[in-house]
Amino acid sequence: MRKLFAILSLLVVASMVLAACGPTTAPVTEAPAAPAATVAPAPAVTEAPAVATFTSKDPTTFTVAESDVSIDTLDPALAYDTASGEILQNTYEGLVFYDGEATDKFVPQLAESWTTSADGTVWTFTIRKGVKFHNGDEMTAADVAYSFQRGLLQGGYSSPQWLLAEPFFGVGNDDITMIIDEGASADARDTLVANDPAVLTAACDKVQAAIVADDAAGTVTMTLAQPWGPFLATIAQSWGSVMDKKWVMDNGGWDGTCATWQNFYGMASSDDPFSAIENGTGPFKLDSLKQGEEVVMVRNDAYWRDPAKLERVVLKSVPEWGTRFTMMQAGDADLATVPPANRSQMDELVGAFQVYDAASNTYGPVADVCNYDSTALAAAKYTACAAGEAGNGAPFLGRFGRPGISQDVILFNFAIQQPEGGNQYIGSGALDGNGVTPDFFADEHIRKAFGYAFDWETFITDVWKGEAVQSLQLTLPGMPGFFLDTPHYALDLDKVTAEFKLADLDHDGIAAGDDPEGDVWTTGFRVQMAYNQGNNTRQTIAEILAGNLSGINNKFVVETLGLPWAAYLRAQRAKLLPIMTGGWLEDIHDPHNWYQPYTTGTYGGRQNLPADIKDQFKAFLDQGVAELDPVKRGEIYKQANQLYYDLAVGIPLVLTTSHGYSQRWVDGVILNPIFPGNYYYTISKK
Amino acid sequence: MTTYIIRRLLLVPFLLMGVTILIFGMLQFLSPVERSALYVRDFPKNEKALDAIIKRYGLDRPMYEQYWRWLVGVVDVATGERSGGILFGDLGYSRTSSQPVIDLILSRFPNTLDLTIWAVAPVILVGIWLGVQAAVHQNGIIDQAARIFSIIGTSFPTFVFGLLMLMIFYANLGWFEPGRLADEYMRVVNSDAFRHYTSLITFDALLNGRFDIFIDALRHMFLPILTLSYISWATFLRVTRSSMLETLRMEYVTTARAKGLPERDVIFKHAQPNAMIPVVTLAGGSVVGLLGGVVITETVYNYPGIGAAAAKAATTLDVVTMLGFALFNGIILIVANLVVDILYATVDPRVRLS
Amino acid sequence: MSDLLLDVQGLETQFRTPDGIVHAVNGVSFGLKEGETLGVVGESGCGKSVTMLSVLRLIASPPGKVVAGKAFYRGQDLLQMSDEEIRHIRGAQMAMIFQDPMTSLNPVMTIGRQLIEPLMLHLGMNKDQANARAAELLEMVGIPHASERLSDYPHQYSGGMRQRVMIAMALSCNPQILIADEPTTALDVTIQAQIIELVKRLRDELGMAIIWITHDLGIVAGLAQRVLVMYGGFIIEESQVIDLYANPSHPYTIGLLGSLPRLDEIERQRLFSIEGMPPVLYNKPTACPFAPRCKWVMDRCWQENPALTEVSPEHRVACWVDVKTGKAR
Amino acid sequence: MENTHQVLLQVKDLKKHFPVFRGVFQRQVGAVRAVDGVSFDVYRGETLGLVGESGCGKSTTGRTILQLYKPTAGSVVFDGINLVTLKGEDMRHMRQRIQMIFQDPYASLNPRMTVGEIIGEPIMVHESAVTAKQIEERVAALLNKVNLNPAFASRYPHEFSGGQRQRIGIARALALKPDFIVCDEPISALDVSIQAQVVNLLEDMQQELGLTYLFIAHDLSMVKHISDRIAVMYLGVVMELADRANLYAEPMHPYTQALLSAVPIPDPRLEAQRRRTILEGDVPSPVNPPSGCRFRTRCPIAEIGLCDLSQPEFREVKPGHFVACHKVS
Amino acid sequence: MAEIKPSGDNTLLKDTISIRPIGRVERFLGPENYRIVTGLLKTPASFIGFVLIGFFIFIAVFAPLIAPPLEGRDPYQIPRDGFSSDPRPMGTEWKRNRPEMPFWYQPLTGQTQWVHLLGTSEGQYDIFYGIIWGTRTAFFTGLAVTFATLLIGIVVGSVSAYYGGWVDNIIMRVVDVLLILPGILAALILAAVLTPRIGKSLIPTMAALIAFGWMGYSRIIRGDILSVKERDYVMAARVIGVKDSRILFRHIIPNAIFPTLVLASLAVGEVVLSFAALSFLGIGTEVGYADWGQVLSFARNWITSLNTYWYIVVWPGVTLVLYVMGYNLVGDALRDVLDPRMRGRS
Repeated sequence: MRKLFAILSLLVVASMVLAACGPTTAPVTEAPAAPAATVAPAPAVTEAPAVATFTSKDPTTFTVAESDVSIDTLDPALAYDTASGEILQNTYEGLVFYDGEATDKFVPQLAESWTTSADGTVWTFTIRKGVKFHNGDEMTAADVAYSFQRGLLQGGYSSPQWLLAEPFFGVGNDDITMIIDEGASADARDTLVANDPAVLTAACDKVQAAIVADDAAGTVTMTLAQPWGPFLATIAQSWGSVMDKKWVMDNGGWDGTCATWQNFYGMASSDDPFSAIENGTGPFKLDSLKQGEEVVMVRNDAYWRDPAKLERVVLKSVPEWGTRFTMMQAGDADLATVPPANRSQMDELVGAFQVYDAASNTYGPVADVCNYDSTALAAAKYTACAAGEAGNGAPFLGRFGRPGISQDVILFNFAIQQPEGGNQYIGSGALDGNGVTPDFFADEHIRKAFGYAFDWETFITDVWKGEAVQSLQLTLPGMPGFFLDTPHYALDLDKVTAEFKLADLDHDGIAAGDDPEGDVWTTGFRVQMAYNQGNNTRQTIAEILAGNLSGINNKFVVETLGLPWAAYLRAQRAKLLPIMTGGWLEDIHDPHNWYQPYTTGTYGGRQNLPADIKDQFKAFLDQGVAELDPVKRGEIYKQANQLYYDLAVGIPLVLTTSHGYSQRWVDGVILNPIFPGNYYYTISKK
Repeated sequence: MTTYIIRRLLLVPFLLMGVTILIFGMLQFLSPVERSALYVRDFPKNEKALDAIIKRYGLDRPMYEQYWRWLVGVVDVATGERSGGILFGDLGYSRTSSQPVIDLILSRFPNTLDLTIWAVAPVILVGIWLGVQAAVHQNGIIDQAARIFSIIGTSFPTFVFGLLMLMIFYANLGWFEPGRLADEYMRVVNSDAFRHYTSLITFDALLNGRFDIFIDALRHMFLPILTLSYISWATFLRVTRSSMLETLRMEYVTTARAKGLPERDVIFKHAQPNAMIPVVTLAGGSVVGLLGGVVITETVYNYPGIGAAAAKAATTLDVVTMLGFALFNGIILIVANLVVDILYATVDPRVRLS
Repeated sequence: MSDLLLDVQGLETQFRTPDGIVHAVNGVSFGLKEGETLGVVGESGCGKSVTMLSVLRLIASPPGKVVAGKAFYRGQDLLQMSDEEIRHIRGAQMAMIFQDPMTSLNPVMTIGRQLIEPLMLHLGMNKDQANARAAELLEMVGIPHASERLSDYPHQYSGGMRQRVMIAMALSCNPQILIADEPTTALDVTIQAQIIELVKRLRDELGMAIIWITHDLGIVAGLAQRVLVMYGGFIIEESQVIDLYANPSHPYTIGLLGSLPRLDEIERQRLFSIEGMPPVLYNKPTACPFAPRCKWVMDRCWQENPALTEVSPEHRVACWVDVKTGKAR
Repeated sequence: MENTHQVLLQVKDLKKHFPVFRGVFQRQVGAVRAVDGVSFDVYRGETLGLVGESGCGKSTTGRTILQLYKPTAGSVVFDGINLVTLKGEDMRHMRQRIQMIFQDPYASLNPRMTVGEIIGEPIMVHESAVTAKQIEERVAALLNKVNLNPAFASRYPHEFSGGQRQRIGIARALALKPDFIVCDEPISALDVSIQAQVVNLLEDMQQELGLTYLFIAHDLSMVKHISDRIAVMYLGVVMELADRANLYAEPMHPYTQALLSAVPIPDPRLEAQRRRTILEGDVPSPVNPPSGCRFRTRCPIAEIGLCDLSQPEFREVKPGHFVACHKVS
Repeated sequence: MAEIKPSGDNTLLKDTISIRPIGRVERFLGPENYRIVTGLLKTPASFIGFVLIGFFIFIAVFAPLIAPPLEGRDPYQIPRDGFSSDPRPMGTEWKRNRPEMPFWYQPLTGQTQWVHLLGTSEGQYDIFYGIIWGTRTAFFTGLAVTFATLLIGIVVGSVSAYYGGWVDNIIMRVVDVLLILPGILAALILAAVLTPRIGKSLIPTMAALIAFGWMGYSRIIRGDILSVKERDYVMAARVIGVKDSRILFRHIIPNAIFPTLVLASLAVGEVVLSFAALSFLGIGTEVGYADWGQVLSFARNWITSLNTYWYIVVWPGVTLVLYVMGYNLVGDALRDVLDPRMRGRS
């Protein structure tokens, strides 16, 4: 349903320092560089002059070679992909913004300050004065309120607005249509318009009552349906951007009245006038947008703070890795998307590096590279120079070690659908050794057995070359509810055997290990594990599982099957796939953003989770999100973790750590993994 | 001559119709949902909306009906707005590049045209020159070298060749950059000060008197031109060579020699014009080859032409976009072949005067 | 020797083919006097055309090559000349016309352009002069409305007309020698008669020497003063025309004449036929090349290739046998 | 003329027009009137020569008689059967009795078949009962008959010289013991010395097997040599038909006269005395033949107001001597 | 002349045929085809070409001995030693999925350890296996595509030429239409629409190459039949009363088809290049299938780092280039032999 592109973006996880660019590749990060040499890239690891300086040919223009530049929409209310997000983050602004590299601390941006009521439901933001939109209009409190109202009312079910809908309408009410007709007209404007006008007006009134601007006082007051722990995180992203009400109306947008809002509901990019133009308050203005080719942003000289240091930012679409690589070598790109698989080529050319320090939650200082060992993993490849020693002079800066914000989970289908004509993915559909029964994974022991059969170590060393850690739970490090001592699955072939023997797939009350009539342990099974073609990581996940299971019992057959993306998605949506890998890239750094999709939301649905399991998780979610005390929240999510583990609803796999590169002349990059791209305001070049 | 051209022109609509039917036939491999990109931009967000679209655009109707709709589009009774209709230039929506296919093509095509023109020119000039030399000095150094080079060249997969060139001439030597134009010049080209006469940057640069931009554009195009043309010129060489060899055996060449003409005149005045007749026919085929070649070449050199866009559409299975390209290519090639036919008639008086 | 306009001595020409080296011309010597018409007769592959092309150095090389011999034109050896020098001979001093008027004219050039080329080249005319002269020339060879037809292309002319154009072109610079390589073979007999008449008339008017290559003994009889008969790359008989027909002395010549039915024959006679087929020489023959087909063959014929010897005044034959007696000479 | 005057083949008013397409829609705008009303009889055992210049329709006549081209009009009655109306299998069977020898011995033998297969094929397709062995024997006999070594049956045509190939073609034509053979310029592609071999062979076969020939050629002297009677064609119609002696001695049609005078005779003395009638111009296009008499545009005695008005009747001026000319009485 | 009485005996002349000796092969092939064949064998370049092709045939035939497949696994699935994306150099030790050591390895190298002879590619696919088994794929796809296109081409071309008139007109216009789309683009599109329907395998690409590959043959065979149809020996066959069917199959087709066959046999090599191009564009076989195009595509991201990873480009690259070059060398000589007919085809 939502944020489906995240499924595609497993690779993104890999080098996740910034929250990614295109759907299949990793972003690159940047950091200040020590003074060093040569403009022309030195061939590989060669000796370099003792003192070298790295300077760019064109210090005012910043060029990024991305694997693709295609912008879904520039309407902040609707944009939900990282490529659009990157443009929006640099052209529009919201009330608050992330505090540097932190994913959970916020600083004022268009709001000067804010207050929260004691119960945590009423938020009052004082709006910054003297801020101008790119077209010269003054930004007011009314603009702020209008922008949020507009988002909530016209976002639609497939937009990021569900993240705002829940705080304002209550957990589970992830779209305005939920409070109109329980979601019956979700994303279907034709159906929505047919509703009783009174109901429609009432919904709109409710939104307008919840978000009130006081232009005189310069404040905006927001009233939530319940306390909402991660509220600032929710509005800090691009969907919290402030638009110019007058400009929107001039361009054919919603006029702000409750009589007409439904006509703007669930807009498609094609009929949205704001999908390719922008008028934000941000440090950059959109200069030109050539889909699939390049996006150019230029400096906003009338910015309310000091203008940005860069005059121009060019995001180029360079699909071929070899071409991007040569652009980096030639110094024509300041940053480039580097797929994890191709990092070793870049690694050779790293002349300075920086490693994330988990304790301080920041990157350490930049050190020149004096020795490179291609056989080691990640940052261990490099030996920093001793004091006074000259570095190798290689042109790139490498950055390592920060855990990413997305992960893959092995998901089991509790009730595999069997349409007429059968379901090829479960073979015969029976317990005859040549297939599995549709309720195969409804058996908890089977799920656990699969959980114990995965080999994290191989996966991490082979696929990620050490740059990943096992994911112990759905929550990410730094979030409430993240505990290192959480129970988790690990490779244990004995337990696999044991669990298979405990299973009872013929429902005769006798565990398979003791069943004289035969059960899964004796008959075996054959099941297909599909992955989307081209996603080598997922293919490997499936192959590792298949290998280990057949090692236990050669009647256990997991066939790996690459499907074209569309076919994969279709089978997944039709709940045909017995076992799959589901990926998620977080929107906000909060456990709610993980439990919602994996239990009650998208993936829970695709897993056909039984209602009783869903309800148990729903209870945790309701509780957890409304709790403001981080410690208590932590406890709640800890219980959720335990339940997720006990039932083996899914098997979280790994969290990858960051690994990014830039030219050494690039300075001032904020490495925040939750950013949808780079924040160019702080960046400068030598 | 006129009759000949009219006959060729009359054939064009038939060929176009054939191409559209062929392409539409391939569309039938798509599901109605995927075909909806012919008319609507966004993937329908839910099943109901999807059904409505399938019904509205008749995506489940018999093939001939769908074909007709595809040709002329569907007019909304209420608003009178037309969606789809390739006859009206609507080739559907490219979901991979988030814009209508026709816009994508129109924005990319001048770049490809620019590239092809510059690629064809050396192909024809070098190919023909070498071909003549190889024929005149049969089994001489030029002949053998050109032959060996062309055999090795045609045995190389284009992308390997392209990436190798990139490594040598860009990463190591820094001579020729990928892409279209240096950013600073791109800025000039995009500004109002730069007038767009032809949309082809090289020509516009000359017309604007910006020789620096012209040079930069050529610098960016050098490797793509090389890659695109290295197979074609071998073909031209070969055809020119064999045609020239055959011509040189003709009695009128002996006649010319017997008249006492200098060898230069014998070859360039008497033999070559005759030898060019089959070469002209080849030119049409070579445009076909070049347009096919841009798919990989543009991808490798990140050149923003239609080929790169087609390659991207292919890897993401954005079939509507690819079919748009195919149709467009078809039109270009029909025109190219027509031009070649007319050229052929001009070159050969026997065709012209009959 | 000084009275000879063209003096060819010991000419040898070879061709490289996939099957081996073909010895096309094997030491041919002959002379041409000023104003004389010399007929060269032989079957296809006997080397008659190659001889003449070799003299003018028009043999395509490769595969052909003149390996020996001299060809003096007014005392200068054509075979030793520089390319530049021979160019000034070709077209200007010695012109040539070919068998197939269809392929001898450049199809993509107008007749006019082709005609003015030698005029401008050898006579230094400017374009207007050359065009005027070209029209005159066409008129001279009997092409009606000549000036209008200058801008036509060869395919708009008929076969006979094309051959007239060829003749006009060949004669445009008043050459001393016209070499006609089977110029009427591709033409119908009535057209052939026209062309022969034309050539006779022009010969009388312009007084050039002619070398007329043909396989048709009939044409030679009416046109030439002297005849060379070639076989296997050798001249096997050389004679004044009257003498040749009255006293053919080589078995091949006899056979050739005997195998021709005569229009004026009254009673049907069985044709005299030469069995076997003409040779293609991959090796330079050490025996008489005609020996395998010869009905008078004797042992010596297989061992030694006879040289041309005079059997009567101005009549030379290369044969060991005196056919009149059937005995060795 | 010891002919029994038994008519074997009667060609009456035979026409063959090939359509000409022009214009945008390739509509038929006219026709090449290759054969435009030809009538003659061929008597059993004789050789009828059909002579004319290229494009006069003589080969088309031969092929139309054989029904290789479907006649546009007219009838071809062979031994009482009208071939024009014969269909499919009947015609196929009839082919046993009418055979053809082709002009080009290199093109008329399938290069992928052995000589044995080529000669045996007609036997095989017509005589179903015959065994392979029998075919082999008959092929050997036929090869012997045409003076080729029967051992060559397993060889392929390209191993043979032109004259030998023509013999193979003759053997193939004889394989079915036909009554009538159309010889379509069987010697014009051969060298002079070889022509006599083939002509002699044809004559021998005729004597031995009692064959009837329609001998098509452009070489008047050869036609005159081999034929009993000769028909002269011009632009699709027969101008004159007479026996060989008459035609030479008393040619009546001005075209025939011109043709005869154009043929060179290999005798210099004779040639020197001959007076030639040289025809002006070229043969007009068969698409737009001249009105009235086809020959009038080149005829030295044409009379305006007579020859351009009506086509002269082809009439018997003297016994066995037919002429189509207004001026001949 | 009648009085001249010749004396010699010339009966021997009857036994003389042919100016030069003609061998059995020439007799079998006929003059034109013999000229083609000898032309090919006599050119040194094309001889090298034949040697190369022969070498690859050897590899294809003996693939199971040269590179023994993994027990119980599809031999065309390249054995995968781990999952890492970084290629490993030549001589690296096998860790998992180690196939049996081939018989020739120890005697030839003196080593007892079966290693990755040519290194591993991105994803740890063994390059040696990919190349050896890919040879079979190359021949299979090449032969299958060529055979199918040839068959379609011949049938369509013969029908077109034999019936002529409207049939010919329509067929040739269809051919025109198909030729309008650039081959690679058309194949790309068809393969792209087919892939979601039938999955990634050799099939979509082959189907696409077949669908858009036959037109050239049909044009050539049509032209050849039309020209052979006009030859005198066809008329001669009609004169002797041969039935139409026999004329077509005995006289016309055997004489018309040979150049097309030779041409087609050379196209076997080109198919590999098309596969490589389509693999590069992401339309290819399932990951890990022994297909040179794919093995080479594994290298695409590493070509710009050749100093380190040269082996992952060089070995499959050289293999593919040599294979294609084998055909090209022969083809180039063939073009010279067939000259006028070849004009216009690249």
